[in-house]
Amino acid sequence: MSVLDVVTQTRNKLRDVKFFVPFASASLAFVVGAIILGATGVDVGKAYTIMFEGAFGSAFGFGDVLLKTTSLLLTGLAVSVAFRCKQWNIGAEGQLYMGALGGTLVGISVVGLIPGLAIFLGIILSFIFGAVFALVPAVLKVKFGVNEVISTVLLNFVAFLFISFLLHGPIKAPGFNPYSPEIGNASQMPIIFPGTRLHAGIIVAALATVGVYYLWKTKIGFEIKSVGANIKAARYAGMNITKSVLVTLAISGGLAGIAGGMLVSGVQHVLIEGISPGYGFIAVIIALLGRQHPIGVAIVAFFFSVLMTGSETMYRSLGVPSAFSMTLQALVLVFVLVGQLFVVWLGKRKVGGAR
Amino acid sequence: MKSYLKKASVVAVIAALVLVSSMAIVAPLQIANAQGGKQLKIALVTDALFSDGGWGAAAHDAAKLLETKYGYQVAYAESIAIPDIEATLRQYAQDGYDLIIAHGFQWGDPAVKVGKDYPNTKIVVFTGLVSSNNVASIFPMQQEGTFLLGALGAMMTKTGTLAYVGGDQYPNIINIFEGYKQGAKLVKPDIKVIGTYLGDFDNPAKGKEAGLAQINNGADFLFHVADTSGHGVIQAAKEKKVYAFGAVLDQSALAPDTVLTSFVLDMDKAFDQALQMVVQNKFEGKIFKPGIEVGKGASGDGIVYLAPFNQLDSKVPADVKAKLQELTQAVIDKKILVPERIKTTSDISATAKLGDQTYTITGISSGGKINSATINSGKSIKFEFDKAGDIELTLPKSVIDGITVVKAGDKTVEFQEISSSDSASTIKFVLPEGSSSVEISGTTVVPEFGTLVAIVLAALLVGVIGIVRFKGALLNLGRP
Amino acid sequence: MKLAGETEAVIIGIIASGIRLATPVLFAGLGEKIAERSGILNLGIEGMMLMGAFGGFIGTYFTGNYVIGILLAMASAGILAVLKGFLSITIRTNQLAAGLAIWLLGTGLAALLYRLTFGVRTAAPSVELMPKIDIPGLSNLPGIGPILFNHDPLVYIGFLLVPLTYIFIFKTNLGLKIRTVGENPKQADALGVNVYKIRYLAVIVGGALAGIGGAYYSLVQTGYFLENITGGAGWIALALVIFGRWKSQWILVGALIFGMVDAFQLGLQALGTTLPYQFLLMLPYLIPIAVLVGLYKRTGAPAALATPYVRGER
Amino acid sequence: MKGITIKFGDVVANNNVDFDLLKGEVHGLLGENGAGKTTLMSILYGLYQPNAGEIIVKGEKTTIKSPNDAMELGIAMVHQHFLLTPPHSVTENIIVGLKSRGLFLDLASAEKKILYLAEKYGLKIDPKATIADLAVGEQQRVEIIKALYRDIDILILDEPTSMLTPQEEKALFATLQSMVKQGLSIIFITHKLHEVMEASNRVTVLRGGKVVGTVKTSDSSESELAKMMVGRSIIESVEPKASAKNPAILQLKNVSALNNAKVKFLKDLSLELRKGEILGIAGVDGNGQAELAEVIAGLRKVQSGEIIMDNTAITNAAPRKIREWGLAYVPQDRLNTGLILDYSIAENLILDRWYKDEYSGKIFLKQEKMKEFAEKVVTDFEVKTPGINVPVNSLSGGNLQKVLMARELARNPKVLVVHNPTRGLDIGATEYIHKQLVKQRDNGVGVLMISLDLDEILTVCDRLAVIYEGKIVSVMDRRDANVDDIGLMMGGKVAVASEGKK
Repeated sequence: MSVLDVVTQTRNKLRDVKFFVPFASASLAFVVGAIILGATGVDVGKAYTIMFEGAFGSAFGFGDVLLKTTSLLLTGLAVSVAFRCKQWNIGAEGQLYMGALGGTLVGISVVGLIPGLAIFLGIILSFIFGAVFALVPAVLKVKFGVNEVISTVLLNFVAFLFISFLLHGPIKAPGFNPYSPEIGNASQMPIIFPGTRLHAGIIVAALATVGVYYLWKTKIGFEIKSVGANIKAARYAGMNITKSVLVTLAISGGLAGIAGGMLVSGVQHVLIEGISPGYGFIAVIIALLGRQHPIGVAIVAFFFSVLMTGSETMYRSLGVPSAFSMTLQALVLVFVLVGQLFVVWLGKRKVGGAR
Repeated sequence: MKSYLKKASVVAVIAALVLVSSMAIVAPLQIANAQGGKQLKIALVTDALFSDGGWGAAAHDAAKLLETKYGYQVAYAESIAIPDIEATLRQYAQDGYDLIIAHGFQWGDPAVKVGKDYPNTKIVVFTGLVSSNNVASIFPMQQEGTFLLGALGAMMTKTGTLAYVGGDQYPNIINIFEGYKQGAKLVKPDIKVIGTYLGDFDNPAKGKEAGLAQINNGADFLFHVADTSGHGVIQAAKEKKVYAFGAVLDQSALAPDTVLTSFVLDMDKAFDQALQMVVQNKFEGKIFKPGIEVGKGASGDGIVYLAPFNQLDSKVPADVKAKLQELTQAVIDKKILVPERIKTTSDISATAKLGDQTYTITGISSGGKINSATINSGKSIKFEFDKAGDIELTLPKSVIDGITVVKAGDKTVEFQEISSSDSASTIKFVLPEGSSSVEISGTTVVPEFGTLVAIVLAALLVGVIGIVRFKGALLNLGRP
Repeated sequence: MKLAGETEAVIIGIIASGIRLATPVLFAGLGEKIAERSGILNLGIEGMMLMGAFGGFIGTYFTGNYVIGILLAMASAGILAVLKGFLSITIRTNQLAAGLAIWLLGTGLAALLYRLTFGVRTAAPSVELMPKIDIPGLSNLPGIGPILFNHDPLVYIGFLLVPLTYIFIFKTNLGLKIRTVGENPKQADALGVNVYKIRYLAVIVGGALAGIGGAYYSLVQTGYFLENITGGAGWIALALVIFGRWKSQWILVGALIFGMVDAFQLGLQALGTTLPYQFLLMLPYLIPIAVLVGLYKRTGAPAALATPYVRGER
Repeated sequence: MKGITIKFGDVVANNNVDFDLLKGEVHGLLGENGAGKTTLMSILYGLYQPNAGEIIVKGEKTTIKSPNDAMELGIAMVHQHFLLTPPHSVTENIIVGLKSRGLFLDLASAEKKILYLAEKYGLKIDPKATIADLAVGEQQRVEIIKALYRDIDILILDEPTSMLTPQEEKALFATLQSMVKQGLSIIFITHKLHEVMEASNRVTVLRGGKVVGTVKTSDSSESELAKMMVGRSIIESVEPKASAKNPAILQLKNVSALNNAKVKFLKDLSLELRKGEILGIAGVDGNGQAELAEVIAGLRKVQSGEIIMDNTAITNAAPRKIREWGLAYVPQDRLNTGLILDYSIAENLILDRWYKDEYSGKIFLKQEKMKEFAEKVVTDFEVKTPGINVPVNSLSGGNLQKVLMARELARNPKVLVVHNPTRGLDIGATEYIHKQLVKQRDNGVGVLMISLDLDEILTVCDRLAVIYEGKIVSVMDRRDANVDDIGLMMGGKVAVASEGKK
């Protein structure tokens, strides 16, 4: 797609009213959120200003926003790849944990001390662990026709429990906490903004976004995209459905795995039980709202990170319960979903069905 | 069609404006806490819930006390997820707080990490075991308190079984239960102590089921250190009409006729001491290990005490109260040592034969089992272990007395005498890696003579035991 | 022999506690079965159960009457069910997204409303536990007495629901309509059945039952309301429906297995043996997957599950 | 029904149709595909609302907004594709949606009534059986009983015999007779002449959405009906080209295959296509045309017999292999099997060759190659489109077909199979497609055109074959084709006409 084409496409996209509906819906969600906030007796104006101040006000705050974006973007991409091929992968959270395990194993091994190689190998192993764990539901679906929605949801909990078992036994570090030993400092992601917690993981996430963008330009990417878009046409064109399903879920699991690896090597430097506050589940929402386009996913991931960081600040300074951020995220999702259907309904009415 | 949408978004904006203005007028101040107050900015942060009626609630009340007493404004943050601990500390340090009270041992390492980047923020970690120039820890000797609970339980149990429920196998919780076991065993060596770990601090349903299972297994004293899950344990005891011990706060209010007493952490005193350190900028970055205090707010730096028996006072016989008082004093005067144990221990025992006389030696260990014990008369007793680790042995005085040195192979091993009574003394030592046997020598070890001499000795022994039994009865001590 | 007596008591204790732990999941499972029979897949059960727990707690705390508590639990979960219906039936969004939205909304709203009503307190407000029913003759029978006969009313209602839902789905006209709507909405529509109304009804009944399941945690098990008091029970219920192949009696079996496993690992620790409890806890999640594999040849899932029905699409 | 008119987009399905049904009468509704038969009856059954016209039932004027209203008025319809729930029992399928007093299902009395009805109308059925285990014929009986159970007076049957065996057909007619005796009146949609002659009292013939005429069956004949059904409208026809001596490029030898309902639908069909000719397959939809196309393209399993293309056997080979050996296939549902709607033209065009080195390197697709190819196609085939990266779903029907044809033809195939290539296209696009087919024929490609539109076949093809109930009943040169005979053959009358087999 030449630059000219991209420009024309975005230009008429902007003109097209469809582009504004998601933002209108999101603002509607904030209005309802304000009503609820008001009910808790908090000064809404102040709350929302603190929220945005928390996210953008300080370098530290913005660093945290980008930190969360790293995790949400990687898991969001993972789920969007799966959704693009109509494989409903709701297991990103479990795959994230397995990836974190992979990254940790490299970190605490002797390799974890070799600068450069440690981080590189850490990412690779996180990808592999996440991918292999995602292959379980893939094989179950391809060979036994097991609905992947159910198997991926359940495997999340199997992953949590498995990691918890490891942390209380085999890989527990000596000493007080049920944590893994600290990873070698060669495998700790360098902080790229001094004074904040933002580590180089954001670059990995950016690379992943570009990677996924170009994935759809590759041979296998085209096959996956086609199987997702119209499985009958794909089968007639001679595409291998089984291979596509396996490759899609492997890539999806792998990306979620990297998110886990980043959490260990960039943030915690040890593997602990509650390492992800549910990034894998929110990723499903991000993939759906980002309409499975890498750039769309990035924008929505950033938006949700602002939301989460902002609510943390609101909680710290105004005591607004953290449950509010969860409610707000749910409201945004509900309103945007309604908005999307509104657009489709609009489309039908205006164009009157071209074909 | 586009106009329709424009109208919709305009409506949304107007609605928001109306809302905001109405809020400003009403603006009740239920939660918002203004930023003013004295120049000192204090924050209390914890991973627990303030509404758990125990661990979290005690910290909240103590911090509220600081507010009323000194007029400082305290910012509260509860149920912080473990992975967000470091971020929260950094955010408060970033906001320029002078003193952060981090409530929970999980906050130790992150506090040191954040402390490096924010030198002028003082962090006090309650039940932490870390220290740096601007981070101090208060690690109360909780096991000394639970030692007394164990003793009390052992004295009053009818079924001979005590039970404990832990939120999770965290080392400082294991330490609490090991103290509990030591107290129980000291009073009633053949006591049975069963334990359950829930793996969940916020699940009263699970706590209740665990408690009921223990009661079904014969326990008539339940002890919990499990925050909100602990409520379930107390409910189980209440349902089955057995006694329960509370944790961190006097929890008899939860079930007045079930909670006999609780081991209480005098956090008001601890937080106050921490604040004074900062106010008079005499901040010392070290680990404070306050132990037992006779009662709440008593002098001295102890902050652990047993709550009064409240309504159940009549149920506790006078001699038990006396014994409890005596034990409390013994611990304060370091006559009885209640060491820190951060690994779960299991009972070990061995029999040593000398001539026709066999002696049983009991103890607890976090690792190895005793393979064999041999007495070389007059000099020492030799023990073979299958694994290294922390070992505690109760040696009957009739076998060895006046312990002088403990040697592993040729290296001398440092040991502590935890407690000694007329009939036995308990010593604690660490069997170093790589060695599997230890030799304990003492001033008087059972001499070993020829068979003839043995008979004479036996007669002598009978006399000695007679005297001991007579004296023993006086002290109502258990049989050897 | 003392030892035998003791372990026997423990075993009875484990089974009784297994039944208690199984009940809330049974309620939610039966509710989800009804919803799925009509073709609606609901990932938001966890959110509905939490709202139910909150509704139940509030109802009982302020009125002191359990019945009002249960009704309020059903109502608050029901409201979420109506929203789920609106999202997946009327405007036909992707049912996964709708389910997750309900899960997130339910979890957040329950905690938020709790904080709204009670603010920050050190001693959590509590409610008297629902009294157990002692059936004079049977409660103190040795052995089966504690297991079967001295439970709280919700346990009995829960187990009564198993045959009731079976009859409702397989033996009543409404049940047949729900099943047909789930299997072949076009046929139902052609025969004059209002597909949308039936699906809404099924989702709301499902939500109400999940609400009772949630209320069990706050009114019977603990007497409190906590942020995630249900601890993942909603997801287990989802798995149970698949494990039970959309049949009430199998869902009961699944719920009991889950309850027993959970109780067993607690009981086991009381007996002193320490087994890595994580593997035991994995069973409720692994068994349904194995069942799905077994189902390969004859899947029991309603044909039109999770596909929105568009009227008039010829 | 008076003056019924209904339009779908710009296609007029029924144009001012008058239709009346007498009590106790079997009224045949005859017409080719797209004549508007099913649409008319769907209006009567309340599935569609007419743009104009009125419906009078038993003397009163009514509006029927839903099947529910129709059933209240005593009108029931048995669809061509049965509306049944496989896992449920016969009884459950029948009584679903019935207004019933009690809360509980009363299966016992329902079963009694079903058996009574079965007895009364000679439809043997076991109420307890589950639908999934029933044969197609039995399932149809369930559909009929489902209607009768609701005490209806008017029963509409839509192409009832399409899936039946001859014996089942006879049983059905017997049932219809006994129904009429009980005072029911039946409307019988079909395209089969012999059925109309055998079973109906009166026949209404529709063509192109208009009523050609209503006649008493007894005083009309099959050839007359066929003429009314087929009619004749002359479009400027293409000069047919003699191809007798050209070698065969595609042979089907007694090929049998099943349809989606697992019923044997192609019955020992034999056909020979020659190089450099357009062979048209005429016939009414539902006689095995789709199965024929899919069997050749490798999308449907051949049960017996073999298919040879350019003397290589392609029976049951993978679609991709058959394509590489030189088959081009333009499917009937171009939007489903042929193209991917939200793909751009460029992406759709490489859907069948994305794996070839020409278009993809080791990892990445060659974007410029794709662009080049797309631009060449857009110019060659005069596809009206704002750009090659515009999603295909914004193109008109004609342009879509051009893109699809372009992709298939770009492989310069040996055999080109097209199925209803110009359905739903405007005149301009239709002519363009026909020109392309002729162009392929001229440079030696064997073109097999399956079309429901007899006129299209008569204007384009060199030879034509008529397909009826899964068999080729006759093959002839277009020159000696005579519309009436074809109409009869399409209606099932076998080779009455004079010409022999070419």
